[in-house]
Amino acid sequence: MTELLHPYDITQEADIMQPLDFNRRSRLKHVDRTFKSEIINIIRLTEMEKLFQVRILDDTARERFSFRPGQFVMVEVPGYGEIPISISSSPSHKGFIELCIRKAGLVTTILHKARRGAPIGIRGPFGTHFPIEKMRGCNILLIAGGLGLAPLRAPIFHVIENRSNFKDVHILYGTRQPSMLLFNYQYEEWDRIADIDLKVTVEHGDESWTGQVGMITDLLDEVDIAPKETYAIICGPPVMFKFVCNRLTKEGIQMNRMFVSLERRMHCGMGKCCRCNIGSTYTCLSGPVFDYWTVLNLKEAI
Amino acid sequence: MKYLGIEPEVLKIAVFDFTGCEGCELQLANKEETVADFLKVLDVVNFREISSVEGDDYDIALIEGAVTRGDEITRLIQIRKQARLLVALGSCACFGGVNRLKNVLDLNKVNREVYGKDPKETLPARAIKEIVPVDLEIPGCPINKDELERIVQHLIWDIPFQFPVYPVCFECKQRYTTCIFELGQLCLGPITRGGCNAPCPAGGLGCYGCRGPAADPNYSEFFTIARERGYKKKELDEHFNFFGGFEGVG
Amino acid sequence: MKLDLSVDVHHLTRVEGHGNIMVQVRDGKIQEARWDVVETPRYFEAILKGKHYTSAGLLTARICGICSFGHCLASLRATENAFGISIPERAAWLRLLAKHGETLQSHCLHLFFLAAPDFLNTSSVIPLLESHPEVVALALRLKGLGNRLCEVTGGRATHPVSLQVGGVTLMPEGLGSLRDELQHSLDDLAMAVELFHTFEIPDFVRETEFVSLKGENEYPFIGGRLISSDGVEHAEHEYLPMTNEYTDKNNTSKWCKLSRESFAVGALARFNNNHHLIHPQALDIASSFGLTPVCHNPFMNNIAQLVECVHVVHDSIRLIDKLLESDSEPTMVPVTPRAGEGVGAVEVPRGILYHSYKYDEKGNITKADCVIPTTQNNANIHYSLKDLVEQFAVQGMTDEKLELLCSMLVRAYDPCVSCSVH
Amino acid sequence: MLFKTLSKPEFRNLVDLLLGSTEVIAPKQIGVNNDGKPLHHYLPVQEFEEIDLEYEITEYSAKSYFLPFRENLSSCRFEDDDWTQEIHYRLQPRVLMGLHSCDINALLKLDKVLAGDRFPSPYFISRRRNTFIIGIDHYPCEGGFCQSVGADVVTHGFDLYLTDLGDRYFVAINSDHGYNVLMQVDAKDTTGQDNKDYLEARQRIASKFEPLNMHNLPNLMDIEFESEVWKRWGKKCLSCGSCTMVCPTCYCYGVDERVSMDGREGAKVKQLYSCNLLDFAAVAGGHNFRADRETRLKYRYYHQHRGFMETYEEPLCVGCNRCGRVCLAGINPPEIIRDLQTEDQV
Ligand SMILES: Cc1cc2nc3c(=O)[nH]c(=O)nc-3n(C[C@H](O)[C@H](O)[C@H](O)COP(=O)(O)OP(=O)(O)OC[C@H]3O[C@@H](n4cnc5c(N)ncnc54)[C@H](O)[C@@H]3O)c2cc1C
Ligand code: SF4
Ligand code: SF4
Ligand code: SF4
Repeated sequence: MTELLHPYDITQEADIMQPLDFNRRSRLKHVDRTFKSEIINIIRLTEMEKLFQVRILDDTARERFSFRPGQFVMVEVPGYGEIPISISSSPSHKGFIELCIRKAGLVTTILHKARRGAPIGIRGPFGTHFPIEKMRGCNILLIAGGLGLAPLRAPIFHVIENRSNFKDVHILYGTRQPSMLLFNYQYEEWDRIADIDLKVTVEHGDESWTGQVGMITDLLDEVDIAPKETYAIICGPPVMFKFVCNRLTKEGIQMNRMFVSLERRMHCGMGKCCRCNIGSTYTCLSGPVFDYWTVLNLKEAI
Repeated sequence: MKYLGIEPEVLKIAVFDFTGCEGCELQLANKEETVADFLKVLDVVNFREISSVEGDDYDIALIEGAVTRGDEITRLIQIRKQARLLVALGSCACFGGVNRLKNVLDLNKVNREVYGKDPKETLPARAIKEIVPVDLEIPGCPINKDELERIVQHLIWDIPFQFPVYPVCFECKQRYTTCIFELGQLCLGPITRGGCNAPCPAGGLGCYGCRGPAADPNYSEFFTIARERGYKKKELDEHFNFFGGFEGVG
Repeated sequence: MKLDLSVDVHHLTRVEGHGNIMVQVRDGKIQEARWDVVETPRYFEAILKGKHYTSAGLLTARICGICSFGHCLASLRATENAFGISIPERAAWLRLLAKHGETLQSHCLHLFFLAAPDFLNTSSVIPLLESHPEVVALALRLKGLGNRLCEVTGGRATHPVSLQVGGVTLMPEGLGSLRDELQHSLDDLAMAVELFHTFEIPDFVRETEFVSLKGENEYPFIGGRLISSDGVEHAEHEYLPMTNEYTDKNNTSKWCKLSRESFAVGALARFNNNHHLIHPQALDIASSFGLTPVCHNPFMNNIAQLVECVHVVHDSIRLIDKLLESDSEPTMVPVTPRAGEGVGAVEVPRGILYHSYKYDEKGNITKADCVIPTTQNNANIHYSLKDLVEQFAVQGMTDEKLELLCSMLVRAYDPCVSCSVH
Repeated sequence: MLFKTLSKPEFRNLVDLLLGSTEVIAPKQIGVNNDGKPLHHYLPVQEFEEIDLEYEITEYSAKSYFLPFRENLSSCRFEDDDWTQEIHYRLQPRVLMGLHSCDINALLKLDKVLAGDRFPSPYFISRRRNTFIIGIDHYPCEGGFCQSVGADVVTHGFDLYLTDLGDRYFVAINSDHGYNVLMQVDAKDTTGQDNKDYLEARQRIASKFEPLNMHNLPNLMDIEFESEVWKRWGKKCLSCGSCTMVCPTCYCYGVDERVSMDGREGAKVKQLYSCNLLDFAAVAGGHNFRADRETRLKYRYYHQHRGFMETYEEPLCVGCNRCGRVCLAGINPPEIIRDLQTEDQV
């Protein structure tokens, strides 16, 4: 009996054989293929957070890999799981990326155990980015709460590297306690060298804390805002950006000039698993960076 | 076996049996395809059912069975002192299991009925957590070996393990099983914690809830469903009380 | 001549459940030689009262994790006899196949995991993973096959779900490949036979009465008449005069007797009483070990188990062939409860098991009684321990050696202690 | 589209040919329920007799042959503290026959998500392209509302599509594959009578539908976002996910990974999940974006009838009402939609 039907071998399709490039989405078909990467360095930031420097092992793939500030990658610990993590390093930096990861559950705990040299997997980059080019010539307010500083580091680096393109730049950062402050070794550099106005506050101080104590919105009181030429990037827990965005709206900043990065559960990063849907908007495709107007129009977003 | 640059620790483990059928312990030696590898990642220092070694130097104690006698309480307290992590293994250890069914009876009378002039010491059956604090509960009658394997892998790496929050129905559907209600029988699947892979409905038996309640079970709707289908209190109670995981429901 | 020996085993290891051995020999005289069961009682018979017939099989399966299928089958049979139901032929084959799976699984567990370490001078099967990996692999293959037979027929390996009053609810899948596996396992069994030939079985004889089901045309497993090697014979429902349970103040398990102070059940009893019905190949293997009826060496129970493994594998192949031919026939009959009494006698791995229930017209149990093989064996274990000490407690015997020998004797019965205290 | 007719005996020959050469999945009766109603599943069949094309509806949709409940996305081999990733796609061809229009339309909708231009899924595409689909016309099934969501007819998405004309089938051919396969047997050109009979048969089917008012549903869903309707129905939901499992279009999933006991192999396993399950939108740290049954139930309807509509201008639902049938709590789209339509009308 002759075969009536013949196998169709998807692996023979031209676009599946091309090198991976997650930013050229329309052609990508090896969607679950990861870039094997090496943890080249681990920096302990706080009790709960570590900064991982990760390098894609394959030379061509590393060369091709590029991202924009605000995008995230799916980090895989094979056999244990895969999680979305924002890229926390400079977009212009080619050799490796940095990921700031809080120990929160299964995958993050095992990542926190990993040693230098450990091979992990990276897929991406995924998602939308902060439209930093549009902010040229304007003031920028970067407002972060807690771990929210991690995704803001990419735009901060971009600003530093292109400092002359922007007017006044403010970083407002708040955490619960002084021990939870991330990247405090860089504050000097941002403040003095890059001429960025950095303001830090904690909700509860301790004996050694000499800085401000209070909510992040308090820091806004100290900033002169020129609403017509200011963009804001806000990242932190949902309650925080609700307060901050309301406040900024009152100050007169247009809603579509405020950008927030939303957190949702994600299992694919590619608009398939639906776990990140808000209503029916995929946070991984249309986000995680949204302007505030869009967020207000998404039912269930906040 | 090294991974991520770390050599995982070998777990020093001890297995103890209290009042129960030892079926959960038996699962440790079941799933023959992997049992050799399973035992290799463990340093079994005490496991009376299969080994004559009786060590006291363990970190993890797996407790099978319920507590139904005074000497068991003493033994349990002793084990709790030694164990870094105390795990209740199976429905008897987690909820009291079928042993709990006797608690509604007059134990003196029962004792005379069964043992005549030589009555034996017995207490109302209790779950392990009613005597000492328990760090991890693995329900099931018997426990699901696949799940246990995963838990052990998580213990080796000291990473949190999350039981499914969904009820049995979910896995039942993933096996293409025809709903037991459709066949005219009662099933606790809609309110029982999944993770067993629904063997009972697949075998033509309504779930008796051996794994206890799912996260956020919808009892009121369940009772509505049962009532609409004509199930009487006795029948419901017999299901709910069977493994002790639904104490107070019904 | 002064000979003092003392053995005090608290919670004997490598048996199912909790039991103690206590031996005291002073000046060559036995002061004490005891086997005491101290397992916690669970009062299953009392719990069963008032339960619906649909729960009985499930509940009694929980008497024992190792022979849950046997309990379930005895329970179903008791209920079906009470209701006057006879199950379809195909269901009976499936149940017997399940029974065979359990026999294979349980015997292999006992032979390799519980008994073999004594013969190989180790504490458990775990060191054998390193020292004798091929033995462990062999054991796991055979035991796994037993478990798969259970899964296919009962829905899972422990605590069956699809064996129900009226028949069997599951359509077995993958019988064809199981048949192949069974065929291959005969080679494994041949290896196991070779292995056991290298073991030194203690030479100890004690005249014993053996009780089992009486095979008519087949080696018996489910239902039938009851016989003893001393010539007593009863119908299935007359199990009470066959068991004569009584309580002992040191034991949470009851004891039993028939024509003598004690009797034995189990693989050896089945073989002794029904050797003419066992598969010829199994019989050959038996004689290669010098196991010929009527054998009175309790240590030979191990060999009888091995012989039964061979038998059940052959018989499973036969059953699968029948099942494959009859795959469209029904496996369930409708069940209408009625008031009545019924007894189910089933040969489980450790011997004959009886369940007896009385039902009201709604199908709720009003009275239940379960007589467990190990309950029937306990007195015999106790008395053979005495005889063993008597025969072996001679000059040069150390406490350790005697302890090992006593433990091996108890293990040879493959006692299911938690079962016996149900 | 090309049309042919096939006599019943020739049809049988065709099926026998297919059975002889590839795996064939077809509706098969697996038993009866408590009320004596036959139960059908799409199952692999070996013989023509096992196939029951007269079935009303299958309990489960055909989606699991494209989106299996569990699927290995990739496997991993561990060695010397390093790993290699391997990915395999299902490449064997198979025939899926007896699909009703709703199931075929469901596949077309899934195509939009999974084979569309944004991250096309090779797992899905590979299964899709390797499946030869034979559809069949039928009378509306009880409780179904496929016509109201425009899923009662299909114009593509299949290889062959049959309409029963008594002694013969009217066959629509939608692919060269379909044509080639049909040419293996004696298919006849259609006559004027065939066309007439076909149109009449379609007419008969069309006349049997009871319309459900879907008017303005997307906007209505926004307006009724806080409606009591959701509270009423939400209270009943058991959060068991049965509805999404049997649904032909639900495609949400979760991924988790596992390692073999010897630590040598790992697998990344995709398991179809359900937005009705408690932790669907829960994130680390304990926050759950949809912690209530009500919001989860609402979300499912929202995604089906508003969200998908917004993106693709059609609802995700095909009106088979399998979810309504399977739900023990009796939650079903027609009643919910009716309730939404009437909630604010006095
Ligand atoms: C776009 C985006 C960017 C993120 N960036 C960072 C970052 O830079 N640094 C950081 O520490 N964390 C970040 N997170 C959160 C991080 O993804 C979660 O902490 C992480 O998934 C927890 O995984 P776990 O396995 O440790 O926890 P578990 O609770 O064990 O999670 C198990 C699974 O749930 C899912 N999950 C749980 N929580 C989340 C969550 N919050 N978001 C998405 N999926 C989740 C994952 O799929 C994970 O595999 C980000 C989340 C998103 C959506
Ligand atoms: S059989 Fe039980 S577990 Fe399965 S779907 Fe029905 S109610 Fe749920
Ligand atoms: S289906 Fe129910 S009774 Fe059966 S194993 Fe699962 S939780 Fe236990
Ligand atoms: S709608 Fe029904 S089937 Fe769906 S999750 Fe809720 S109770 Fe389960």
